[in-house]
Amino acid sequence: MAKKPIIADSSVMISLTKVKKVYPGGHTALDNVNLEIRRGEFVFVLGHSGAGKSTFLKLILREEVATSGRVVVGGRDLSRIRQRDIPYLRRGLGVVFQDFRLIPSMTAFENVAFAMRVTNIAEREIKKRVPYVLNLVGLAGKARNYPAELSGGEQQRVALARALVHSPPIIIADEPTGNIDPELSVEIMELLKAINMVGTTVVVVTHEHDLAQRFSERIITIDHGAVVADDQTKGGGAF
Amino acid sequence: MAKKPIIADSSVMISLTKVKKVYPGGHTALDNVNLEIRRGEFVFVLGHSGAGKSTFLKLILREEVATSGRVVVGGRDLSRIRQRDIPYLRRGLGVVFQDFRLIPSMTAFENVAFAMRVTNIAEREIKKRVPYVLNLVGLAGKARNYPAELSGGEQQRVALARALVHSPPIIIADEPTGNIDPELSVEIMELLKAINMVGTTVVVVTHEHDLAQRFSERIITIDHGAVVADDQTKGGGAF
Amino acid sequence: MRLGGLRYLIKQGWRNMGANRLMTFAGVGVLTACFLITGIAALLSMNVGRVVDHLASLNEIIITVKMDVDDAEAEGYGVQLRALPNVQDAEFISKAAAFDEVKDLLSDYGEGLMDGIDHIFPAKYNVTVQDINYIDETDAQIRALDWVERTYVSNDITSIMLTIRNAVTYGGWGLVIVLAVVSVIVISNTIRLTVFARRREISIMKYVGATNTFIRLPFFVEGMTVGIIAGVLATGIICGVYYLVYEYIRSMYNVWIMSLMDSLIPLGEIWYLVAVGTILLGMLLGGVGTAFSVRKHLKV
Amino acid sequence: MRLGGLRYLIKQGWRNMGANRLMTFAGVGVLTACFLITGIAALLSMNVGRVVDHLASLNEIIITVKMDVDDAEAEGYGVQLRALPNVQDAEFISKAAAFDEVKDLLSDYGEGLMDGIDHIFPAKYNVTVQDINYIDETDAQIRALDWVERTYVSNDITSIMLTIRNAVTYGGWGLVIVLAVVSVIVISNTIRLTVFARRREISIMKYVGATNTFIRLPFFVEGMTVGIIAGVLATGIICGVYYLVYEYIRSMYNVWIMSLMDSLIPLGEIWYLVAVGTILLGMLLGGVGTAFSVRKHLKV
Ligand SMILES: Nc1ncnc2c1ncn2[C@@H]1O[C@H](COP(=O)(O)OP(=O)(O)OP(=O)(O)O)[C@@H](O)[C@H]1O
Ligand SMILES: Nc1ncnc2c1ncn2[C@@H]1O[C@H](COP(=O)(O)OP(=O)(O)OP(=O)(O)O)[C@@H](O)[C@H]1O
Ligand SMILES: [Mg+2]
Ligand SMILES: [Mg+2]
Repeated sequence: MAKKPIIADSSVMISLTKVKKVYPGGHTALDNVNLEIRRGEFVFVLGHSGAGKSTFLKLILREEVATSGRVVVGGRDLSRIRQRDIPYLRRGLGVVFQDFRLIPSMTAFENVAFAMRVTNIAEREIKKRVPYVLNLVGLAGKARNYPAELSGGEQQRVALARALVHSPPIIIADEPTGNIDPELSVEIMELLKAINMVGTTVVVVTHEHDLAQRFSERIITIDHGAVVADDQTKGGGAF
Repeated sequence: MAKKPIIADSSVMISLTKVKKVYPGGHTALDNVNLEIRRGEFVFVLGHSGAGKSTFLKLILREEVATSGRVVVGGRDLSRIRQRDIPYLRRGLGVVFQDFRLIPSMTAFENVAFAMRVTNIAEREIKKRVPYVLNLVGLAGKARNYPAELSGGEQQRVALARALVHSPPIIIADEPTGNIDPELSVEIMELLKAINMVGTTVVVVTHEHDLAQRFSERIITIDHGAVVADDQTKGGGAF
Repeated sequence: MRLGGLRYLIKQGWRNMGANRLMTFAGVGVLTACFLITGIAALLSMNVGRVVDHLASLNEIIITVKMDVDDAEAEGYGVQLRALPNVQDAEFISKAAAFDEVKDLLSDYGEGLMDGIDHIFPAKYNVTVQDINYIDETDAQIRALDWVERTYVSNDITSIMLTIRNAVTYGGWGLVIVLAVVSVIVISNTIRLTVFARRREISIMKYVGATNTFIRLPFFVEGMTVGIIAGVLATGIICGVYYLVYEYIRSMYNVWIMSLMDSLIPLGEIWYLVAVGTILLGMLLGGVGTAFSVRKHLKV
Repeated sequence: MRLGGLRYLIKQGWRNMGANRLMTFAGVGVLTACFLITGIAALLSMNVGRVVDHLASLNEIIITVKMDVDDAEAEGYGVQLRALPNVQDAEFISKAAAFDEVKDLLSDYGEGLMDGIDHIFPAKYNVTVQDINYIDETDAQIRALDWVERTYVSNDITSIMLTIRNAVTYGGWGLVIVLAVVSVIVISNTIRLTVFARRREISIMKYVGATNTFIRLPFFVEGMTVGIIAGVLATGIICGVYYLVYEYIRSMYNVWIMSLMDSLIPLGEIWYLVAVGTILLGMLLGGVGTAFSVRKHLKV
């Protein structure tokens, strides 16, 4: 029963070809986007508010479907994927959502554990792994609190813990430091960098130029729905 | 019927005396906080994630009640305020919430207009004022979109527009630039500064030191529930 | 509050109904269903009560007049009977007519059986009463009259009728009350759920400085509109079904049915009761119920 | 799916019931109410049906035996009658007994009236039938027998009974079906609302990679548990009320009532029907209904 995640171990993890996204209502959020992200890359996506950064991530997650063009994740063409295979696709993607998307009726622990439970991992394993990850993001003491009882930054870190917990091959984070102070932001980025070092592909959306400059090997800039810059081998100087 | 906002035109707008806030569950979010914010000040509140910044704002809004100590806003002791006077208190406070708090069933326009409607302003006035404010925050084209159809930064700016719309004597903003790129952040802060110039008291919670340094005359730093620094006449050099 | 503000709040209520179509639909559905159940039960109960009352009123006290009173004199005593408080009607049967009755009864047993015995049959009165509950008292009053030989009350039939009448009255209306209570529970649960699903919206309004009245009024308008729609729907369905059943019974052409028809209540006499009842109740339950259950989410 | 995972999902379903107390309460309340309404209507309908059947079965064909057949011979013909397909029972009344009957009937009219005419009364049979619908056919078969003088069927009573029986059968069960349909509408509306209030939670689960089954199972468990609780509650209340009413009727000590008691269905015969019916239906409606209405929120 325990199906393998759908992400194949290909060298190109994410590829967009001539992708266009027009929302119902007529707003064109992305237009003619061509992009390839390879296994093990650490990519920052920068752009103004409303540029289409979250839309880009939503397409990868199959939360939205491209109006035209091809989106391929882990070797899978998302315009052809069957409805019932989508959960398995998403298990291969650890995602920090911009609006956190924590389940309000579950504690921080349960919210993180839930992501492991869906992949059918033994309870013993969960009991060990979840506290470890919560500790990594500095929330050891908040495991039993509900989202409504956490500060904005704490909620964001629960979301991050959830994305990290089952060590997915790809991690996608939408403004993971938007509610966190600079010291903590650096810590979190160093954590992502370390995870990247062992082979995980990381895509981070942010508007903090400084962070991007400091940690990234590649910065993709989106403006008005188009990729306007894609700078390889920039930065990376922190290590 | 149209009751005046409760905020009196006193010279001390916000004052906290020996304030302590312990959440049910036992976490002490604020302890022995003493603070005075005078009319026309522009104050930044800095602090780590979970330090108690949002709790401080929630006390001023009477969203939470102090466990002990006195919170006085516009001359009103909030531990003594009657339940039915709370709405009138809140009308005197323009608030940008960290989690935006937009009404999902209303368009951007309606969300902003709603804050005017509660104070019983004529429809003609609303039709003029709301588009003007939406334009100020750069959302002229998104008036008819629902929150679910807006990007994170756009939602944040709708929340800001709502706080500004009825020109309240006090504006309180919790991470108003958390989802916004640096250029737009500076624009927004300049907008707040301009509003401050005409006499409005502004309190901004942020974790962006740079912004605080650049725009503020006073930076209050909270750490682990206590005020650890309160630097007057610092910065302000942008003007 | 300014008139424009009020107009805005009412419009807002209606707009919400469109925005929360599932809840509007659920509310109308549940309210209509409950009105249907209770309304049909009440109408059924009223009609059965009337029919049983009618049947019970057929129950008679049979009086035998003393043999020495002649027909003319006996017929005159009818005035005395009709003057008694609980007497509905008193039908006189002369000696000759009484004889014919018995003769008819025994006709199966052959002709000539009754020849020469016509003088032995006394005159009779068949008395119907207004309220069968007091038939025993009326019987006693009649027996006290000096020209009365004896009286017969069919106790079996009386008690059957009384039992059925009481069963219908208590049982029927008891059922209506139970159904009404159940309906109110179901309706208030539904309202609480629809409000619950919008609790966040309500609390946000409070944080922006809306007063309780301001938040509640659109909910009140919405609830009242849902109530009125449900009331109109229920009235339509109830009256339609009632009319069809009534016409069906009438079409059955049967002596017994024909006599029943008089006790069945025609649609013309009750449709406005149903309409006023359900629509008023709909407005009340929907409007007040909704505004009331908003309250617990207002304490922020 | 691993057993541990299954156990987790079941536990999760129960935990949700605690976390969403308002919805659990609403669900149990609505389901119970609907079961009560439908259950009581069904039991009422069954009992009235049985009573009317019983009363109808009292309806007789009265046979007069030809005068030239003597009592001994006439009594022998009972075998023929009882052999007829629709005949339930045939009670023989000898010539002497028939005479006594008439004498009793006329006793009011004075003594001595009947002296010397005992020889003119024929022997009789009172025949009860199994199915009143075919009483006319049975009557014709009896009239064809050569020792039969004539037969009487009280057509009025027959048609009354048939009308009541049909009214009860069609009307009663029609009502039950209508109530059942209404209940299902109310229940499914309630379920859709409770699921609707948690749509965000459901969609978040999908974004984290949960399969539809994984999300649905706790809802299924929750719905089924709510259904079972409602079924048990409804069974308890229905049986309790039924027992009280049954005992109350029995306590009324009345000849007519006593004969009725035989047709009323005692609690012992139906409680398990009620229990199995409501609890199974509860599980089905609650479990399947909930899991089903989760579906439309799963398409993300
Ligand atoms: N309702 C609550 N119940 C229990 N604990 C709470 C509640 N609300 C906040 N807390 C705790 O109080 C502390 C202060 O929270 P607060 O929201 O004030 O932090 P903050 O300074 O705004 O942080 P951030 O920058 O991350 O938003 C946190 O540790 C949080 O977990
Ligand atoms: N469901 C939707 N319907 C209509 N328009 C939408 C929808 N979602 C997003 N948009 C629009 O598409 C544009 C891009 O949105 P997106 O969320 O990708 O921006 P973003 O780059 O993530 O911005 P931010 O940094 O503010 O989060 C925005 O102008 C937004 O208003
Ligand atoms: Mg975004
Ligand atoms: Mg905060």
